[in-house]
Amino acid sequence: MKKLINAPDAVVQDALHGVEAAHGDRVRVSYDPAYVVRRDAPVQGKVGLISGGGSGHEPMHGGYVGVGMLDAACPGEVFTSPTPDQMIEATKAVNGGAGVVHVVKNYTGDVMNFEMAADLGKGEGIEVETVLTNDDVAVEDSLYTAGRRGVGVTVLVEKICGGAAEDGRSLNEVAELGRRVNAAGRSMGMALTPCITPGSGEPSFELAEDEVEIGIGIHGEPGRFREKIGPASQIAERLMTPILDDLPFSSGDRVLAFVNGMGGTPLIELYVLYNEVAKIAQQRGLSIERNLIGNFITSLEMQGCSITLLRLDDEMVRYWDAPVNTPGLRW
Amino acid sequence: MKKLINAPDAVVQDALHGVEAAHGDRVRVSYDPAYVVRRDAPVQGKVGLISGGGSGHEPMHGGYVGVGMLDAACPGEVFTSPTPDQMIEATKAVNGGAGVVHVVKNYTGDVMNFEMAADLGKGEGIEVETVLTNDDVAVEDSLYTAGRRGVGVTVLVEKICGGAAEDGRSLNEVAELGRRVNAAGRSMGMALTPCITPGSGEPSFELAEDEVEIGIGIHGEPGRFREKIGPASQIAERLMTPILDDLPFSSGDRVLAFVNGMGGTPLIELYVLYNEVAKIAQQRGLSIERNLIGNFITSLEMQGCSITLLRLDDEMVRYWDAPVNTPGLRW
Amino acid sequence: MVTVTRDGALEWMRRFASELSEHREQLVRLDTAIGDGDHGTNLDRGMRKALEKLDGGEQADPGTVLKTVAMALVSSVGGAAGPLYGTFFLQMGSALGSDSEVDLPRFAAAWRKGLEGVQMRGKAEAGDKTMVDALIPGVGALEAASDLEGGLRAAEQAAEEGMKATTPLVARKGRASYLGERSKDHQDPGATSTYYLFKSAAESLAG
Amino acid sequence: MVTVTRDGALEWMRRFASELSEHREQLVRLDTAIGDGDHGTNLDRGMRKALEKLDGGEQADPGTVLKTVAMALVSSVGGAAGPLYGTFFLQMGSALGSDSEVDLPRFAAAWRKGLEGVQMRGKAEAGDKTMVDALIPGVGALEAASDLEGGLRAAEQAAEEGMKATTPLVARKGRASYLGERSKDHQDPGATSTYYLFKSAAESLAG
Ligand SMILES: Nc1ncnc2c1ncn2[C@@H]1O[C@H](COP(=O)(O)OP(=O)(O)O)[C@@H](O)[C@H]1O
Ligand SMILES: Nc1ncnc2c1ncn2[C@@H]1O[C@H](COP(=O)(O)OP(=O)(O)O)[C@@H](O)[C@H]1O
Ligand SMILES: [Mg+2]
Ligand SMILES: [Mg+2]
Ligand SMILES: [Mg+2]
Ligand SMILES: [Mg+2]
Repeated sequence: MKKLINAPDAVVQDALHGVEAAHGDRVRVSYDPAYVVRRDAPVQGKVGLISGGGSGHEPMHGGYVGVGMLDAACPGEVFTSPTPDQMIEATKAVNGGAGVVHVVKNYTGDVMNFEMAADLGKGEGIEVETVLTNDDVAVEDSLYTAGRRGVGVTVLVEKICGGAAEDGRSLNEVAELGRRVNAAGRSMGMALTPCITPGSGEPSFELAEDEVEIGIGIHGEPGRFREKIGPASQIAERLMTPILDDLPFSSGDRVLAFVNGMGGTPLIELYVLYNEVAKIAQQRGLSIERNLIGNFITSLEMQGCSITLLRLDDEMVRYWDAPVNTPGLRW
Repeated sequence: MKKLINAPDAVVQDALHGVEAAHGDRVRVSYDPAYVVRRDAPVQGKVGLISGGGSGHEPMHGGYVGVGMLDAACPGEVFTSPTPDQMIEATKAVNGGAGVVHVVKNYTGDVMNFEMAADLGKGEGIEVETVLTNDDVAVEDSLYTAGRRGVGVTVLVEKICGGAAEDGRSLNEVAELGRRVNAAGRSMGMALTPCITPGSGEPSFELAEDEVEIGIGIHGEPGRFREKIGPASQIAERLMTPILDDLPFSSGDRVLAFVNGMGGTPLIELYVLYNEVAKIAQQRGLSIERNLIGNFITSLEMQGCSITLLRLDDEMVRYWDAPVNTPGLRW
Repeated sequence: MVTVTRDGALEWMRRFASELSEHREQLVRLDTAIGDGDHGTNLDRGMRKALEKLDGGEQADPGTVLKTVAMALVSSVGGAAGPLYGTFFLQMGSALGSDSEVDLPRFAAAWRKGLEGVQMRGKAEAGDKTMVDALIPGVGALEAASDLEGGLRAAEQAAEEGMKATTPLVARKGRASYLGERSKDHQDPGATSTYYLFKSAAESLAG
Repeated sequence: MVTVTRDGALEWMRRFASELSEHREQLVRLDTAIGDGDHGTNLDRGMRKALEKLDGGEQADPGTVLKTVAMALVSSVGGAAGPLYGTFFLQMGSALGSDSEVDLPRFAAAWRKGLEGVQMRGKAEAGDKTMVDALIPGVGALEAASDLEGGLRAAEQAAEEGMKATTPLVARKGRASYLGERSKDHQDPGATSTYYLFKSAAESLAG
């Protein structure tokens, strides 16, 4: 394992110090419990928006703290959901009296830790609403399992809810909008290579020199199946078909197309892939009205990508376009 | 070689199609000769700013085309400088009557191709000034060699000159400012892993499981020396010391600190490194007034980083802060 | 030993911590195969924190020992294991009240409360390929026993069997469930750490 | 053959293209060691384009053949090799004017002009570990010769020796110069492709 770190168990703390050193004009960092919070938090009268999850998916979530997006983010250890005390303290730190929305990716650990935090948050008189993201079509959706994973759509929920919160929308409105975004979004990912967590020092899985893993999660969890690598056009097809069929998306839909890198894939390849995605969208009669291309929800140095499609409505477009000023997303 | 591409010799063209599909609202793409140009080019009365270089360093340069930065970018094949006809056509496309600045990284190929283009450009009555970047302290600076490579400072030159051009500054002013930025900037990089160009299919070099290469270029050119990997603090020291000693930077200097990922290094590691950079800067009495952290001048999927320090003056700060709206850099 | 005392509970937690530290790599490996590879690291970190907390204060009784561990785990482990083990120790510790000596029936009943807490929190049933598959037989064996020592040894063995029996199962809860059929033929990491919980109990309390 | 004709020049360029295509991997490998690994790919691409251009039109004379190749290389190769080979063929082609048959002295003089163009463009001297190190001895041999066939064979051999002699050198120009002392013990890719230029000339024109 070769990494630009000081020690495996210091990665998250050291990176937080880096965030504070770099972005101290926009955010404050609490170390114990660990969270990153908008410098001007709590914003009185504004719904607070927080998220959290394991580290290693940067810029998500810490990079999305700032005006127009998250009020706070709680980083767990690498690939490990954060703990309730982080969420509770972050919730208090961003509560401007209008309640707080928790954006939670659907993983057993995240859900349970946020549940414990939400229970306790309510106890302190802060109204909390939870928006659960579960957009990964690679995983079968069943009542008898942990259900689908929350992946790419999480970034879109955070941006759009952030815009709505900044616009003064109420707790329920922000939460409802977040749920609508999640319900209208679908994702799927793939990997060319595994990643190595600093804690384990071992690759999350093994792939042959000519194999790819389709349906991968963002924690190096194995995917749906493996196959020999094909051209980008085939990979786009593999990811787009399940996404399109699932919602389903239909001709005439206005969509946001999000081509995400897993961290170790060069941007030039993401543009090659985006071109294939745009072709397929056109064949299906979809109109791509917004797009996002780059490394936004990553899996350390994994090479690979994910595609997220979101069926847009006017309100989503409005809050997607609203100004945002965070280290990871800005316009 | 596993890549998200259709065919090795189609990468650049396919990616350009992706850029057009994604950013057609902001840029136009010419395919033969290949260049990316601001949608509203030429801007009458504004100095045109163009750059170019091999592909594989994305978002540089194509991702920096837009208001407040480049007017056009000429992508070569992967790691291969573009050709004079690209530069000539791009120069014509951005000439708003106030002349055109070529930002050129100091590589033999880039310099010679731009030279040929500049000769021809002048022939057509367009005034061209060239700003050469050569900030890489890993390479010995000597009259008897090709001199230093242009690396990280190129991004800063493009942003700052872009701001100045947008502000209506003259050809000579923009070029002079660019040269001043280059003269006040120093960089050095390192790699944890090599990269593989689509054309060669082979790693650019071999490194043992516990080795790093210090002083690497952005084309996988071998660096100054190899050593066993140490903690991030040591790596920061290895890169910062030659940078600081070279200009030299001295106590009281106001600087912009740019921690750049080579493409395959997770953002969390860049923040760990930034924290070490900030510590060293503080020990040396430097005041980091601006920073940039992320993958901005890359080497395909190489794992590694580079550090660039720029000694700031008021004019640089002003144009650094000026609005920019490009796919790769925006505020 | 026919009862569990404060010192016994402390010894149990120390043993549990050292089992986890010793088998950290194993747990990481098991979790890498069907999860995200952090189970060993997380529990090891959590139990170190728990020991720090225990060393940093005085606990009056076994229940307080377990509740202290619970709070340390909840605020340092994260992931699925944090809330699950946290809830387990919290419920178990609460069930013990402030008794300074705990006999077998009361001890077994407290384990049962812990198990119920885990199921309340995680909604897993027997056969879902989780730590519950080691807990259910282990707690059952303890409840069926007539003396503490024998009960603990029987529980350890039952938990070990429960752990091994997770191997052929298809996961229906937690991260391994994303794998569907591909989760087969791997032993569940959580059931494995739970086996070490029983093992360390037997080794420290059945002396 | 005692003169170079239009057809001879065409044949030379076809041979040069096929040498590059055949040795593409070798040139990539050499350039990977001390450069960025694109020399073979770039020249191969460039000469394919050049052949397309040649096939797509009629060239009246050897000079036009070379100038056509020059323009194709300049606008398709990029890197250092594009302008250098482009300038070489442009200068050489210009020196040939519109002669339809070129004898040895005139041919050698044109090579000299090409070499001068390369040095004007790239500022490399003998011993800088570049293509110039194959060009100088090759052109010298041609100039010293008394018949075309013998001259071409001597030039091929001299270029090969020049190419091999780059191995121990420390590069002072181009990308390899960044390596300093570490550029030693590697044969220069540009000198190697230039050797193929002489080789293909000998094989096509010294028939
Ligand atoms: N819903 C659940 N109920 C009970 N146990 C569960 C549940 N989900 C997961 N587990 C247990 O947690 C273990 C994984 O723990 P850990 O790796 O720490 O969490 P994470 O999956 O968040 O990384 C699994 O092996 C399983 O035994
Ligand atoms: N200044 C120069 N003068 C002459 N030849 C040069 C010069 N710089 C580089 N070369 C030649 O170019 C070759 C490299 O070409 P190529 O790989 O195509 O270019 P690049 O270095 O831009 O990738 C070197 O091996 C050397 O022979
Ligand atoms: Mg985890
Ligand atoms: Mg090159
Ligand atoms: Mg896990
Ligand atoms: Mg080269």
